[in-house]
Amino acid sequence: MTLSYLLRRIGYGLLLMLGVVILNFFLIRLAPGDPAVVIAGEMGGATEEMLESIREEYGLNKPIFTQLWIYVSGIATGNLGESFFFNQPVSKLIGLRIWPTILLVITAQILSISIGVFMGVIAARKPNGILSGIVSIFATIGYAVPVFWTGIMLIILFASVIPIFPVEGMQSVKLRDAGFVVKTLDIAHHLVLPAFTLAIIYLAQYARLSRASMLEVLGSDYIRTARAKGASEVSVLFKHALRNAALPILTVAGLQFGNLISGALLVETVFNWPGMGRLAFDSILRRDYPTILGVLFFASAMVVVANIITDISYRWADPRLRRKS
Amino acid sequence: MSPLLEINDLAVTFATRHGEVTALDSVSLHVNEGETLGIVGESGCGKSITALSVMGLIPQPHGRIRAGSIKLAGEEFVGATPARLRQMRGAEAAMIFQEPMTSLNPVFTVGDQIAEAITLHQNTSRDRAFKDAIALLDRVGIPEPDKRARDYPHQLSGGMRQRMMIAMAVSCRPKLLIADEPTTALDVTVQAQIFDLLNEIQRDFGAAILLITHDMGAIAEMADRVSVMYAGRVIETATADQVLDTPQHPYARGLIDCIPALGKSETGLKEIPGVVPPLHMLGAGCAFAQRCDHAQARCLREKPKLINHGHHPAACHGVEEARL
Amino acid sequence: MNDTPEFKPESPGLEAWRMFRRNIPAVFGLVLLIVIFLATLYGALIYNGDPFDIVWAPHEMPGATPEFPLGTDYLGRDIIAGLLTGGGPTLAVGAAAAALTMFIGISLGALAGYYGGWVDNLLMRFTEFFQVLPALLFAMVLVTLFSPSLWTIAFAIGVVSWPQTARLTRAEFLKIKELEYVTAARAIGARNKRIIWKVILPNAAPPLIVSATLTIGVAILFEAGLSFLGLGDPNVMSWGLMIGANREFILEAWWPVTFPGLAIFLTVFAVSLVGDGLNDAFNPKLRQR
Amino acid sequence: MSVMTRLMGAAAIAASFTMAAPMVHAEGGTLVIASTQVPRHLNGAVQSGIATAIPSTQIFASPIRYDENWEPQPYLASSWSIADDGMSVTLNLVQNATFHDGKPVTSEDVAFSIMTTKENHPFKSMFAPVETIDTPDAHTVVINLSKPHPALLLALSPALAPVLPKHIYGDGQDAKSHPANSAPVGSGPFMLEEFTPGEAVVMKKNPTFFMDGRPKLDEIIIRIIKDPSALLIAMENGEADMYPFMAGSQEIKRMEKADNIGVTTDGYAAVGPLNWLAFNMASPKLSDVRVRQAIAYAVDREFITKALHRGVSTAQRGPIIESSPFFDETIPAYDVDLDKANALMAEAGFADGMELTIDYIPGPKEQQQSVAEYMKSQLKKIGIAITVRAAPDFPTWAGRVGGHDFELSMDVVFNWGDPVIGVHRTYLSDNIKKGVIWSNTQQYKNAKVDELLNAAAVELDQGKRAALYAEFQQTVATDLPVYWINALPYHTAYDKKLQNVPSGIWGTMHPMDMVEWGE
Repeated sequence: MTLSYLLRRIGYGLLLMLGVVILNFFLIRLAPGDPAVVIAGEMGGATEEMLESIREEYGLNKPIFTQLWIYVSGIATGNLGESFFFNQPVSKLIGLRIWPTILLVITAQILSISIGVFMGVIAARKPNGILSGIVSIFATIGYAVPVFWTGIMLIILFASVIPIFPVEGMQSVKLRDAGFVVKTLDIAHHLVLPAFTLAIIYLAQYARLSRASMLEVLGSDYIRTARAKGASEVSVLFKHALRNAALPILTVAGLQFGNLISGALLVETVFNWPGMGRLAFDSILRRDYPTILGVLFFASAMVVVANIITDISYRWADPRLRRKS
Repeated sequence: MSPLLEINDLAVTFATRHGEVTALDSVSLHVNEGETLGIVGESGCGKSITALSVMGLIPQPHGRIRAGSIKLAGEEFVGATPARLRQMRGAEAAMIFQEPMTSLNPVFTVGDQIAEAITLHQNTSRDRAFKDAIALLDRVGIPEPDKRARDYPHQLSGGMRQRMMIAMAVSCRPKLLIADEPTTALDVTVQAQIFDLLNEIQRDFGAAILLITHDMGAIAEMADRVSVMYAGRVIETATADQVLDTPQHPYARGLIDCIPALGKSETGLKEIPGVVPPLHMLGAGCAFAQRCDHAQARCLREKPKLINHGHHPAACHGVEEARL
Repeated sequence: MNDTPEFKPESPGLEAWRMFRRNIPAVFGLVLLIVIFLATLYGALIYNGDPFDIVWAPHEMPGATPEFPLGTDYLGRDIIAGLLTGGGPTLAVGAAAAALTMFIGISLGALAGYYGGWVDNLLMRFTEFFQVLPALLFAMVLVTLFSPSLWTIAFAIGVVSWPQTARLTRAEFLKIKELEYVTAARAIGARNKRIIWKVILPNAAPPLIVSATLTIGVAILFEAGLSFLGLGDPNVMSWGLMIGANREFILEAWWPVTFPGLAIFLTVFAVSLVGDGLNDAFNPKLRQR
Repeated sequence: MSVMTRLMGAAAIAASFTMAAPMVHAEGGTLVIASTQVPRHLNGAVQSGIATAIPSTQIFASPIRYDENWEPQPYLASSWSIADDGMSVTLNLVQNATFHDGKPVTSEDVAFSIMTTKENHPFKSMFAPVETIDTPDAHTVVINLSKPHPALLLALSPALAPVLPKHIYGDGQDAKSHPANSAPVGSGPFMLEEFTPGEAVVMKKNPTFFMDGRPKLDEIIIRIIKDPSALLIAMENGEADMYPFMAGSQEIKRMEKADNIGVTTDGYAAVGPLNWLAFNMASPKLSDVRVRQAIAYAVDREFITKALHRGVSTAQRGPIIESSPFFDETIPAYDVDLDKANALMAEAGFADGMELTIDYIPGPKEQQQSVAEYMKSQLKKIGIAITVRAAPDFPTWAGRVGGHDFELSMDVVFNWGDPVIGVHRTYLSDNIKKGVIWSNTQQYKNAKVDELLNAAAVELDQGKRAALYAEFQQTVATDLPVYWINALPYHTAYDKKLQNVPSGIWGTMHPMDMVEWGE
């Protein structure tokens, strides 16, 4: 039952991905300008014959549906084409960049959920208290601050005023031959500012959401039951209430994932984080269409996977859904 | 012998956007060991607030106990520390709520929820507590208890859920069991089963029961003594037989007329006209005066006191003046 | 004690406005928004100055020259002139994008919610499809394709942000179409088009108004993000453009980046305070909690 | 909360490691070069530009290298001779050079490389006269020319003529997109260890390098940091040791202030980076030389170099970089003169002014956008209303200018050592090629200029060649297809502990086999 659900869900996800591929393929072919000229420009200028050979090389002179077919069938075999700019398989480029992005996004997600939910729960205890007010204000502020600006402000702060965190990159090059532990710590050290910057927006949203969700749950009968049993306040808040309040949070966490990737794009650009977002940004500036397509494909795939995971964990977290369907 | 539960002059107020309103006004009642006291009244009359006051669960931060005393087994609980209250809850007094569906946590299994009640007050392992929970489920008449213990509340029927609530409430053998409209959400045949179960439990465990209901029928079936409440006050109190046979207060009489009796058709059922006035709109006089056929000038001016006017205590000027 | 709503039935709009008025943060937000709006509308006229003009030495500190209280940027352009003129496009794009978002979202959501069945199924699959695409990335591609101008930016933002509105509208329609007055309207022979636009939509308005307000905030942030990445319209001064253009000099000069960022923040902050206020005003029950 | 604490702890530990890191330089050591430029790949034979040239010159050796005095020095060729008629050049290769995969470097490889470069490199004039190449034995290369080619030796420099292994590139695949471009095997002082596109190039010492005792360093890492302020921070805290091609005045001034960092302008002699304002001469408004001259008289070079660039850049009056021996001092300078400019505008029939657009290559703001914005406010004074057409990205700009869809455009064009390589391309009338950037996009046609340049290309006598170029400079300075503004103020910032910081004519586009860490 669950397996068939999972298979159906995955099948649907694949269908969505196919749609993404086709849409983007056509969108990008709409682009003005001849990619061959772009490639030639990047090489430092070119002659007509060179342009012709570039077109030949990249299959740009084939009919558009042939190009689409080549692209889609290529994806089925894991081949996303070659980057115009780097002259390398797009899958390889993305393979190098996807892990930093996943690391950043997941860390930010964990940070924002854990801190945000904690704040929300504390605020929900006294809905009219000072703490609750602070959380509300903080949530509105967090939502309103442009993420790239937060990043820049943090760079100004940490670059010169209190230089305790690195403000760019993911790794210290001079530690590239160091041991695993040192390397891991080094990456964690570099991760602090970008992850925190990205987390702030969502942290605020989770705080607000979990406050509202907790307030609703705390007013429910089963919380009174738990209290009547003699459960302690901590147990009431974090065991009885949070388990239930977590359900809407989980839904939102799944929906937020796409936004988180968008945010990561800006954060990666600000902090020179070597992820997919920056690859996308650079590729757009270079009109490196195969790479843009590839990044969109992978980013969408990440959202699809995140949605599937959310669905499954939702079913796991809410027993009422478990044996239905 | 002093009563198990003794409430004296209890006053509870709530802060609302209409200002501070009095939810309970000098409520006094007592429950003796092993007996069943029924509190009866329409919704909004203060029955549930009385029960929650005993449990120390008046909704925070709006509600507060203004005055009075609540003694359980001789110990004063008004002003007790939160820790002491927590210790008492579930162990010395336990509560059964009216909506078994919403009163059970949907994300934990039945067995876990009962086991939690046990581990909160007894020094046992989780496994042990879970086994005890299964035994309790068996005791309250749930078939296949070891299987049901692993179910979630939504997988049980309404009656089963209420049985489970009862199992959870008695898991620590409390001396006082508060049942807040335990059968309202259930259909009639199941209601009778639950009352039977409560009676059995009382017999076996020797617990006193504080039964809260709006249904005089339930009182007739369960209660030894009755306190009738209206608008935050006790307006009549006596043994169940006395109240049922010779109700003094016009409101109590009205309630009794509502009992569906065998042979009476549904349409013949009487209703008390009007509604309970909102608490913030109570005037100086008798709260029932607006709905009372016998109300007169004095009733609008002066609150009647709960005094024995011959038969048993009732708060009514009409009874006092023997016009009824 | 003296207000007894039971005896004074008011129109829901008036009631909401009364609730809103009592919400101090929301009123603060509204006032702030009006101030920002007036400043961007008339400020540039009064202050007078082309934000692209080089008027002074580059990177003059704020306060160092009385003529340019907020200093100058890397080209020696007046920051205040930039802030005052840059707000207009930012707000215009935000509003246009929000309008497009609402238009697409409400249309699709209403159709899906009202007709249900295969229409709903189809439209919801379509919505999900758009939700899978990371919005900023997709918007970047769109803007690059159609070359950056204020309208393509607004278009791109609108195209990527409607799914949430569509879902909200659909949910409202699903709820409202079962209500008695809709059945009544149908009973007197109202046509579908009329029921959708004249009967259900007005009743679904409160959450949609709140959502529209918040969408403006999101759209402003979006525009700022795109401009920051260099995908804004380079010939129109906007707050995002100011941040993006001055970004590489942050170690030398913090002010050309800080002030426009603050302006964006204050605007979105004001918009969301108003949005929250509206939300509370339309849902008095929530406010009680 | 505990997550936070743990993170802070980890950060502190990592920080202490980072602090300790610079101590690693001892024997050999690592050199970290920071760059804002992204190399497409690492093969300079098919790709022009700084980004590829820096790693390419480390990985690939070339026949000849140049010192700081423009003197050719032996490299893969231990000696060379030019035939008296200038129609052939013979290279004698060293015996002991091997590629990183162990195969010997032979004359076949050199011949193959030059022909591949001729065919694929965008600088067509570089090897255009090369007809055939003979390889009489494994270590002798004879380059046969169709006409004398004085720029040939310079074209055999590491930056322009990397020697590719024929056994890898000769497999029939197109050299422009050969997979080995990203994983090259050369015979230079360093071998590729890792290439992360857009991020880093890691190169390790070549232990079998044919020059004894070289290279000194163990490792060179090129790190790409596109954000200049992040790059400066990396320099300041020792995350990077060298920052070549630094052109921003703020950057230069900031680096000069740092205690442990040295800054030099040495090493850019051959680059010849000109910042100019190009005119589209096909535009009816700009086809009149008086309009172009009016614009030249209106613009104040002094203001641009002194105020906008804060004195770090130098004025550039003509098509050949002023530091080149071929530069002619006497060409007209067009010192600012608004009255004259207005008079010229009136003469040309534009007394009422005109409207023009200006494009600029997306690049260093101070050199491009700032100057374009300055033009806008300055040209207003002679009645020209300028619209600045910013391009969000390089392809957009290249598309406009390459497609001749522009009026005025700011651009940076390099001389690349010899005028034949870097100068001729933008003035020869037969190099007007629509769609091709850095061709004669101004569409300048002057038969006399064509004649002068073609003569200079084959003139072996240095003095006669200089005279030809002097006349060329006088002519174009009068015709003004381009208004030259300034030389890009390229600087190199480096850790003061570094020895032998590249200072030759090609700077860091040259093997860094002598660079080492000192005390």
